[in-house]
Amino acid sequence: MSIKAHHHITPLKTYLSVGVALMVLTIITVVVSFVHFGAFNLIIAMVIASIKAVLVALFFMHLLYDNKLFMAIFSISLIFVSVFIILTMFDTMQRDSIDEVKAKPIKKNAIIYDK
Amino acid sequence: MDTTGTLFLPPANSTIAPEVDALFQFILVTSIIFFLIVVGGTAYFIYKYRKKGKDGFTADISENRTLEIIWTVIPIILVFIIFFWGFKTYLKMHVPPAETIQIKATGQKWFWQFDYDNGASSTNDLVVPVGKPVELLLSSQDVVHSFYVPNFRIKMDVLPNRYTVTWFEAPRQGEYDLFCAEFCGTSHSKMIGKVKVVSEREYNEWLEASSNPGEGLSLEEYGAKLYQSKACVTCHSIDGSPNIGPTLSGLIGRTEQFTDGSSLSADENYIRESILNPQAKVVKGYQPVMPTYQGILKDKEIDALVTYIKSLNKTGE
Amino acid sequence: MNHTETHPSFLAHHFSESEQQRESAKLGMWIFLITEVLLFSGLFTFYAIYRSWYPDMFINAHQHLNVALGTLNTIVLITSSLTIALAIRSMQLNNRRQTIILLITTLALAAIFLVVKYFEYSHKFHLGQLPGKFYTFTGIKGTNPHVFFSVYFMLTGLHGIHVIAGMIAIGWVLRRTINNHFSAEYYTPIENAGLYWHLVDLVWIYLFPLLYLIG
Amino acid sequence: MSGNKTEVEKNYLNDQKGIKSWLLTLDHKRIGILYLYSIMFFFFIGGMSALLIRLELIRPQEVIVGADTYNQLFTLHGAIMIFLFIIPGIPAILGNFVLPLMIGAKDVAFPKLNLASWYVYIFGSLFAVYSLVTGAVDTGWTFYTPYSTSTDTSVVSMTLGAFILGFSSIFTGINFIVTIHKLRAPGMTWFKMPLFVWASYATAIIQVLATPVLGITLLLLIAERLLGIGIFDPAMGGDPVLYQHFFWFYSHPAVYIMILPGMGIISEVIAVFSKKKIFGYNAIAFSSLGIALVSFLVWGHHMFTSGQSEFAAMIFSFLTFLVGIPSGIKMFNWLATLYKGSITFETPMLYALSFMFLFAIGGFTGIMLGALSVDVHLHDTYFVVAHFHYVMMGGTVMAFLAGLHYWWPKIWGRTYNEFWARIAAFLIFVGFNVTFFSQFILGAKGMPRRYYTYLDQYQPLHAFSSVGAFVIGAGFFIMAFYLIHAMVRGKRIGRNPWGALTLEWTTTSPPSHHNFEEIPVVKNGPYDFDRIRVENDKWIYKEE
Repeated sequence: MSIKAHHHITPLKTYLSVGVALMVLTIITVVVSFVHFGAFNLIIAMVIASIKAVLVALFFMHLLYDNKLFMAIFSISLIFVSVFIILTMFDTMQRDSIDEVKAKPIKKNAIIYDK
Repeated sequence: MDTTGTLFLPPANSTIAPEVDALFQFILVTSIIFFLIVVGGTAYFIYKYRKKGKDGFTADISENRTLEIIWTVIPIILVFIIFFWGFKTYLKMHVPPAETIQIKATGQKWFWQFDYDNGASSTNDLVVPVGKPVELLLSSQDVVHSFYVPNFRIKMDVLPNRYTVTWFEAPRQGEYDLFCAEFCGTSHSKMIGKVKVVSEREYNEWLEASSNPGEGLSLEEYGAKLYQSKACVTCHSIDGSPNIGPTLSGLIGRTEQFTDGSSLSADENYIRESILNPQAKVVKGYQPVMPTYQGILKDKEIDALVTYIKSLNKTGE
Repeated sequence: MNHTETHPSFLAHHFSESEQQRESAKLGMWIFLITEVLLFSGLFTFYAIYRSWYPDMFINAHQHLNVALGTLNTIVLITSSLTIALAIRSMQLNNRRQTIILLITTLALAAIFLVVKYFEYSHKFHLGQLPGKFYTFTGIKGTNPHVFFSVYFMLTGLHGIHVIAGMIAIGWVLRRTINNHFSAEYYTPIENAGLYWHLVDLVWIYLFPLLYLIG
Repeated sequence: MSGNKTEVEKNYLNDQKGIKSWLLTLDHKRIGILYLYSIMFFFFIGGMSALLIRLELIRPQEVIVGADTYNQLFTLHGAIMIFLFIIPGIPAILGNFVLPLMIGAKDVAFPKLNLASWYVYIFGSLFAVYSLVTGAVDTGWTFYTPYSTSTDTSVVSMTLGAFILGFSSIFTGINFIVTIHKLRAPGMTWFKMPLFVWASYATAIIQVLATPVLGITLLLLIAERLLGIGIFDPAMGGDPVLYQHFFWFYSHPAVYIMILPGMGIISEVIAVFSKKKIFGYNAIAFSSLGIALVSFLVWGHHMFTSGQSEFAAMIFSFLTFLVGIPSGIKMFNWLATLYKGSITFETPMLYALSFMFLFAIGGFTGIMLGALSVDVHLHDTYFVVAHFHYVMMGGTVMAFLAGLHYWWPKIWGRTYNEFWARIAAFLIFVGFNVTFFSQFILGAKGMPRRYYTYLDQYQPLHAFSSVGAFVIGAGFFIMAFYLIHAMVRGKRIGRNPWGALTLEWTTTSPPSHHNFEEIPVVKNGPYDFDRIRVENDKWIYKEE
């Protein structure tokens, strides 16, 4: 039983290419943010961020090579984060579905702006 | 008023209540049947299969597909029925009919304030006509309260800085308890009012009288009435005993020590300030919990209250 | 190779072999990481909901963040992620000296990140762009701009605390590397510190566009 | 048998002496005992406050305390029972002690983390105690905003305490998941694990996934109080309903943190005292996991009247009914396990049967509360109070007591007085029903919860309920007495007094420091009573 069989050693080239890819993606997302696409800005930024996150997770965090259980665990956590956000937004985005008056605050601004 | 009611539920006195009760009874009966199956089964088995004689091997029964499917599918069907039934009525509760009488209800520590379209207002007593749908526009001045009338089976949280809506139609005249159902502090349990369901004629008379409530009364009498109806009585006694707030008996001329260290001999201006801006001077030994009455009391009403409080000095001596 | 009979010094009594111990430690670390993800989820929910309620205010307010410094910090953090990944690789190849250098580089990059953050913060403090009731800035249009700065400071503040925690963890494994506790056979603590550091990076990868780029 | 002079084998209790050997121990069994003492201390405090509450409510007017003190008392009762007793209770005491034994491990995966979790627990509880000393919190254990952001009681230290306690819970969860994944004895496949282990596994998943959200919620609440960040406080532009979402995202799954390990214990006890193979092992195991996952999707059913959108209410009601199904399946499985068994009625079994009775009622009333229209009437009344006491106390506490009596001989090597144990079980069962069944009626009649005074029409049922509370109190008093007696003077017992087949009974009572003389190799299922029976610690196989 050799240790090397168990512990994957990623080639230096892989690490460096991932690092370069991350840098390039960072610059792309900054540049794109100055172009006005409306709602698409959010989507583009999130897609690029997710690509970066996947690169970090797969290569730097070794999810690609390690026990697949770790990948499952990590994915589950992301699923629950989206459950949290989406189910809460079923409320916050739908409050006017029956009666407009229920959706908005009575007084828009907080008390600190009263002066 | 106490027409029906069961072992569990109080008498139903709104148009929506029978629907709620029907589902309640349906779940109750279904539950009792299932409960009898489970507990009866348990009782029968533990009697029949209690240990007799020496330890032996027991039967190899570890699965029964059919049985397992049956006791999964039947409950699923039942809960789906319950879900749809409950949702149907819930929607009804949340969608007021087209023509309603609209009343603004405001929750505040620790009383309810009701404002009618014609300028009439009342505290803790919600007066409504029989047989007419009434829509309440709820909001709170401070923390979360909850508007709850058990006989109507309605409950809706009352939120600060947001409106919520509920409605009901009472088919019978009578007086029904109104509770605050969301914990709101020291006197949460005293935040109790009444819903008075009266005939159309009485309702109109009441509206008329309440839009001009001081009529025909001396200032002092009017003040005494306001002391009760505006819920001063919840926190301030007139017999000298301390309550949540200081007593009003002998207040004029009394030297009050405040939490900021200052002191002052109480006069009319002090009383007026304490009503409109209660946190400005808080008497030592009491919590700063009084809500402001700014916008709730008109000038004349404040005058009446001040006159009434002054009158307490005379009787006190 | 026979682990079980020699029973190396790093192997705790209740494990039967080192591979079992390593896998356990990493599994534990991964589970800990998901608790961190869910800890941040509350703040992301905060962000998502208030952004959906006041989109204009968020867009107006985010223009007051410094994109250049944000980009710099992103690059610093990504580089530090790379260096710690390389540090683990060096240890796998039994190159202790290189590991030490790379860990120190990581620490230095983390410190740079915090210094940049400090300048950003002090600038905002100066302008009164503070969270909640301390907000005194007046130049932002829209409803309740103080909420944007609440989100900003809560997210970057919690992230900053994680950066500091990560530095402590890296410092600790650095000390142990210097004291010759690790080898190509046993380096799990460096791996775990690395995993933690990558998570800090992951959170920032989302924070950066959400706060600096699209408000 | 106090005069028993026979040589006692070395065990985890006597192999090291002195207070330091306890405070620095890494032995999961000793940590379990540390938890036992500290959690029982808080259970006592919580129980006493419950008695004070019931005493106050015996009449509509003031009896012993004022309104503010009453509000602090029910907050104290709720917060202590939830955060300091029932959430850590079964996992940290019984789970810590028996889980490694049940899977044939020498210890949990991270013994230091395990000890740390106890210290974190103590540290967090100090904050809670500190908030009591400095003007107890009066918000209710739910800390709803904006009341909690505006009241002048020490909300910050209490929430900080709960925040810290969350870490204790997370540490235990991480430890259990890794232990179950990596430290099972040879031959112990996933489907040869005892059901208590399955339940603990499902519980640990919830602990790990949900508790951090409580952490961030409480941090945001503290930030709202200190900085006015404007997320929950409407005066600062926040939304109080959002707080409720955040809070219940943790606290609904948390009720399954409380009940799932209890269900695990019931599965063990019912099988062992029926000497019968458990019916539907897979169904019970998978329903635990199913409950764990679906429990995250239903939190909004605490908020049907909160002013959340009707759309969200519909989704949450629908999902709520889904989570009811697996619990129902378990009930039927336990019932089927009894069929053709050879049933005996020692104390653990009495509690398990009480559990089935009470949990059924708790479950059915849960269906009522899940139905949208009915919930509008019942929400925030005593009906809810009764419901969750039937589930939490009738369910979890009964299961905890079943487990405590079941493993007590293993923990101490000595057993308790069966006669007094049965008396106590009887008193608790009867007292419980007197106390809480009357509250179902009170609530359905419209009595709101958290009321210090109440209208006269509710008085008879309140008084009835209060009497029951003191009967429960008497039962626990007797129990404390005979259990403590059993620790020091109880009758010594052998390895396997109940004739169970799970691994913890194959080692000595109490177990040695390393749990087993040698790591067992598992060949049988944990409930193979159809082919194995135990006589005087000897296993007899049908085939032989």
